[in-house]
Amino acid sequence: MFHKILIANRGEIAVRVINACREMGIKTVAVYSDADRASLHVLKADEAYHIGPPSPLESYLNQNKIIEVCKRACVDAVHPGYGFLSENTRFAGLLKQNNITFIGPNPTAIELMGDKIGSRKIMEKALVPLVPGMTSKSESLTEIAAFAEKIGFPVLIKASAGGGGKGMKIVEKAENLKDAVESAQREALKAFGDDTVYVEKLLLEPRHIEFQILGDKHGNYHHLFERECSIQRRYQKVIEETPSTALTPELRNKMGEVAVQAARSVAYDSVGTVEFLLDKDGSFYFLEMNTRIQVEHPITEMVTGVDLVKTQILIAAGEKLNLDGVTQKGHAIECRVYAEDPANNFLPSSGKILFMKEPAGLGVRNDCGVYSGATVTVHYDPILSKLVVWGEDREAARKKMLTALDDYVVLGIKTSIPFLRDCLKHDAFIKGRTYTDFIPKNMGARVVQNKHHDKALCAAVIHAHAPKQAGVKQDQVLTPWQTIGNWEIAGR
Amino acid sequence: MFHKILIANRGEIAVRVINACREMGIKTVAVYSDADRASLHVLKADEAYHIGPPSPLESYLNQNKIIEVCKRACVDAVHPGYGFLSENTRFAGLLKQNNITFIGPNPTAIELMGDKIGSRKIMEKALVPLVPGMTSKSESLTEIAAFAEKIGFPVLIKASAGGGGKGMKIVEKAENLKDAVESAQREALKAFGDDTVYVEKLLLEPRHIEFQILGDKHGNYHHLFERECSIQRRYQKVIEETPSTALTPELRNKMGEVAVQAARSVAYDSVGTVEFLLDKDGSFYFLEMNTRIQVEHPITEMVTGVDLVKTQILIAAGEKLNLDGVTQKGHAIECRVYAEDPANNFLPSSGKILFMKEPAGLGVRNDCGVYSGATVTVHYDPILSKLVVWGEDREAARKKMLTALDDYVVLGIKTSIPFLRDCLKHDAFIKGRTYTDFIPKNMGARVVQNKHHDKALCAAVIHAHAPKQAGVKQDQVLTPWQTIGNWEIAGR
Amino acid sequence: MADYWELGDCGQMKQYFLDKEIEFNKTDNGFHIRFDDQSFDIDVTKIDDHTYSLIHQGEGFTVYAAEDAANTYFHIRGEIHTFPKKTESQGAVSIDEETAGEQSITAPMPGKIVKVFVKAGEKVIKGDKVIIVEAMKMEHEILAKLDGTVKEINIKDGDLVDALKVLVKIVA
Amino acid sequence: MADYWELGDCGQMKQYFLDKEIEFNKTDNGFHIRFDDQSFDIDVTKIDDHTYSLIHQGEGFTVYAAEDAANTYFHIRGEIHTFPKKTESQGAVSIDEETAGEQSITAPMPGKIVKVFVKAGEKVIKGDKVIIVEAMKMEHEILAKLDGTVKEINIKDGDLVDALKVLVKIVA
Repeated sequence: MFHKILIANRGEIAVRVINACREMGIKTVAVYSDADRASLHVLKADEAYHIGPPSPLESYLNQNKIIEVCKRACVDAVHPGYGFLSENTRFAGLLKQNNITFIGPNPTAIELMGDKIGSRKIMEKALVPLVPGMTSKSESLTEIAAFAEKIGFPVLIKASAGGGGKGMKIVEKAENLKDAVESAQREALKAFGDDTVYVEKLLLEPRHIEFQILGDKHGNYHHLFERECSIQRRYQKVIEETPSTALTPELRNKMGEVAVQAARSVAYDSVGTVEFLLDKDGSFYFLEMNTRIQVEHPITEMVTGVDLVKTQILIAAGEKLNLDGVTQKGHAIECRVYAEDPANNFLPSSGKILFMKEPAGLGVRNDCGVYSGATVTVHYDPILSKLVVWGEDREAARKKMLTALDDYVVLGIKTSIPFLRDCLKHDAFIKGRTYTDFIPKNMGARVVQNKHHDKALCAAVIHAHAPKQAGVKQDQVLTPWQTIGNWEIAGR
Repeated sequence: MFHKILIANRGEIAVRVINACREMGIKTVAVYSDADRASLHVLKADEAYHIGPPSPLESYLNQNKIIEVCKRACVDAVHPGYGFLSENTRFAGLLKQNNITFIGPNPTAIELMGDKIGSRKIMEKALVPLVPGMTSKSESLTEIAAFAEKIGFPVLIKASAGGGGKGMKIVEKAENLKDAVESAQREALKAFGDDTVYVEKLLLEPRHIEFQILGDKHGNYHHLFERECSIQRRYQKVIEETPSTALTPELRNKMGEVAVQAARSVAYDSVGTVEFLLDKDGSFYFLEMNTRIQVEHPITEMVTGVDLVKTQILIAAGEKLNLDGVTQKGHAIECRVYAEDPANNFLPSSGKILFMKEPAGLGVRNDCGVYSGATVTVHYDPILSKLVVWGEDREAARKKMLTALDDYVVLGIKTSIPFLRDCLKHDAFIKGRTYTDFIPKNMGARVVQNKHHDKALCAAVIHAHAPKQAGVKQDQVLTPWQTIGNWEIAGR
Repeated sequence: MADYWELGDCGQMKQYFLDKEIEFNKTDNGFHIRFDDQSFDIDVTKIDDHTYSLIHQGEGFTVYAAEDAANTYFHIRGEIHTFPKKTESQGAVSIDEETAGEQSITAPMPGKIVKVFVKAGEKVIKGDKVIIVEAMKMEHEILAKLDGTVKEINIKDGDLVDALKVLVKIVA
Repeated sequence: MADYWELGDCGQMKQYFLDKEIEFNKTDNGFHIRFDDQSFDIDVTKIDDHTYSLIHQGEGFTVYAAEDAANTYFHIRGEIHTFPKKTESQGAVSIDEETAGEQSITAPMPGKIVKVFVKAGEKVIKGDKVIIVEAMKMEHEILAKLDGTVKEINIKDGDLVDALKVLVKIVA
């Protein structure tokens, strides 16, 4: 087993990996940019090293610098988290040269699957159904335009190296193609260091269903059931759940088998995700395979009891998978809490979290990368945390999530919490009518309804005039005001 | 289903019940004494009413006052938690007179089982094996002494109305009997309002194994497996786990059947616990039955996925139990975090919690009754919280608990956290050699070993001279000291 | 936060706040507050710098509070209430100020200017792309809201900008 | 907290603390601290009033700190370190002070006196029960630690007492 692992990432996923390592008795090494000296992953790790300026290219994507820290701290493995270097074969190669284990699949699998166009070809060979789209690289806009014309608008521009909605654009008509391609290329270059994009047919009202797959270095392959991630905004997942309301046991088995087949076809030897689009008629299409731990992995952990990060580390250390008899139990939902303003077109919201209080309790888990008093900078992903709940059934989980969202206090920056609550309360969600157009269709005319405005006004008066010191003395009938000398009469 | 429930309790169990109600869409009413205006259960409830001075007899045990609040707030049910009025048939009767549901079993079951001497008789009839002990009430010391002499010292004095170690005393020899009986009577009177005590033979090196049982109002009975609670200090449970390392599947089935039989013999219609002593030879003896939700109920919830508090409420509302197919999965451990000083004979530690930070994460749950800044008074039970973890197996759970205990920060008052950590690290715990003498046998000569004294000294220097304001500006290379004007040179 | 304060009879106070006249006085265990013909007798305990426990006619409200230079924020039962602090120079903070025949485009959030599509003096038509701003790895397009002429450009490609800085001004 | 402070050369400071001579000076991003022939160059960030992040030669320590009138408390990697503050009147706080031939019984915690077994002037033998104190529903017996005579009794049955109050004094 590994002695010390460097986590080449930041935010909630770095904290998640650090916690798993600690429970396994493995020492952890954090790296941080100038903007992250006070970030939670630095506070949680056994060791922490500075790696450069805030810009990701100069810090979290700076491979040489990270390798240098690996050597200095004598780590025997690196966990890349998701994003950043998690699907970078050059980095995996550099680590190998230095006898350091990359905690992820073999480089060939990453390369085959990381290339979204190439992976479509492999799936085609394996007779996995595909959404009509390009299967060849093309750098010319003319070729892209010709293909789009052939399959018919609307089409989707996607980054070949992509994931997480970055570099994705819907194009409704031919004249918008050029701008969309250029914008997708810019985003892709910045996010993945590769501006290759391709075109796919856009399905109408599909569901996004993905399967958690696992392979080890001994030829064993498993899947741990599905996650439904249909609720998206601009191709960014917002709410995920498992099991999906749309799968029968038969369809689940069938899709699971195809997912395992996809993993086997590239000799996959880590945790990974095979994404499908599910049409209303029950037909499903391979979308892409993500060769890393996925943002939404916690919901699978909640219903199966399998710790995916620990398992990923064990696989990398050469251990055999043993997942026989693992079943789905109950229902889990994840809400991604972003630093953004749902009342103002979801603009990112940066700044200091003046006060924060996380929900907790039976079946409530908040995978969080920030804390009360932390500063959210503009440099990185706007995800603050992933609020995850488990309930004995879907309705119990939904109610638990609503209670947890009510208990989640974030003051100072805007977050998606009020928006998430409205999504979960919507009749379409309650009924399981969750298609990828859920948000534009149901949440477009969302109006914030605050019921406690009177109490808020009272609170404002009280806050302005409350005594400066909190707390009451034990054994004393409470008269907190007796300590007030005089009030501020002037405005403040 | 109920519309509004009053919780006739305080601390972590009141918070636990409030959370369950909120998730079920039931309004909650808290009651509080003068000492508890700022307590967590008051902050969590939808409504809160003052019921009297700090002394439990004048507040949380003041039945008339609580009934008065029930009527004023128009509640349709009362959840009594554990302790206080949870096994009080007079209170259950008063509620019934007012058409308010008591969330617990029928009064006959409480009465039969609440009377520890009477319940032994019932079990004797049902052919459940019993530890040799008194089966008749006796108020005379002479009779108690005669019986003790008959079964032979050492003996155990127990409160007939008791539970939780209150009013329990070991007596090694005849001359100590009188003082022990008197002390037990005083404690019993204060804790339960009833000073009846009885005598039992003291087994050597037994395990405490209890079974979670459930009955509904339709004649259905189930058990949800065992909890091992052998690790005790002065008959107060300290660490609980499930499954027990001592049970084979056969023995588990056999004990479970006896537990269900015990429940059936009193037509039990709520959640409850049947406690056994398990001898090293595999024979087991009925100890007592607790007719309420048990402090350590969370570990059963963690391995079965059944929310016992919600189930208890559903049963009280007349719903049918449906627990077929529920299995034990993984391993759960609970540590009771008490406000006490393990380095100084476990003396209670009251005062202000200057700073607190709760552990969290995958499989970690802290059922907590306090918060950072709260004041722990001398009036009530010293339990601060119950730290509960779930792991795929016992060793995973043990390591997770150790990590969680390390992350649990409580400054200002003393807690049992360092002691709990040492228990979990002890070879006897690791090997599952957990008998009721675990603490006196293994933890007697415990010495606190702090490894980071040098860092603490550095921290003291830094704390005395750090800038008053926290936080760093975004995008700025960190030079937190540039804001310091001058240091305090004088002692503080 | 307050517009102004005045002492009323019997130790009461009056405050004009968000155009409401609010009267209040302290009681033994809290506050008595009146506005809009409503009256609140609130039992108050301050839990810590950010937390208050209010009880009003039995109903409990745990209120979380925080403030920065611009606003005071309250969290009550899952709701967020933000009260802007009035400053001397401006009214409420606005993201994209439009007056008759003029559009001042401000940065909607701190970020980086990816591309400026217009030049000073250039004519634009409503719906034309003006600039793209990037923050947290996502791009945001800002469009012209009126037909007009570009009057001011205060940034160029690659600039880092603060929120509320005026980037471009367009006049009809 | 400090015994005394003095300024050394080059802006350095010296502090005598727990009988150790501690030298320290601030650096660009933290502190340089020396004691017992050890030297620490620590990168420090204050996270909030109760939290510091220290990095020493790559090793990270998140330190939680709090203080009351009697002590400063630190939590470091699961360990609690308590440093008593010296006051003028007394040295370290002690629970049960014994000097040669004398036992001053102080209340071990705030609580209630359940029973006093002795009277002033009475002879006691080592191991005799002196009083029972109750707190948080549990009783605690306090025994005589020496043979002697009861000199002082400052409480009676039913009294509520604070921690550290001298309850009974026994002399040999």
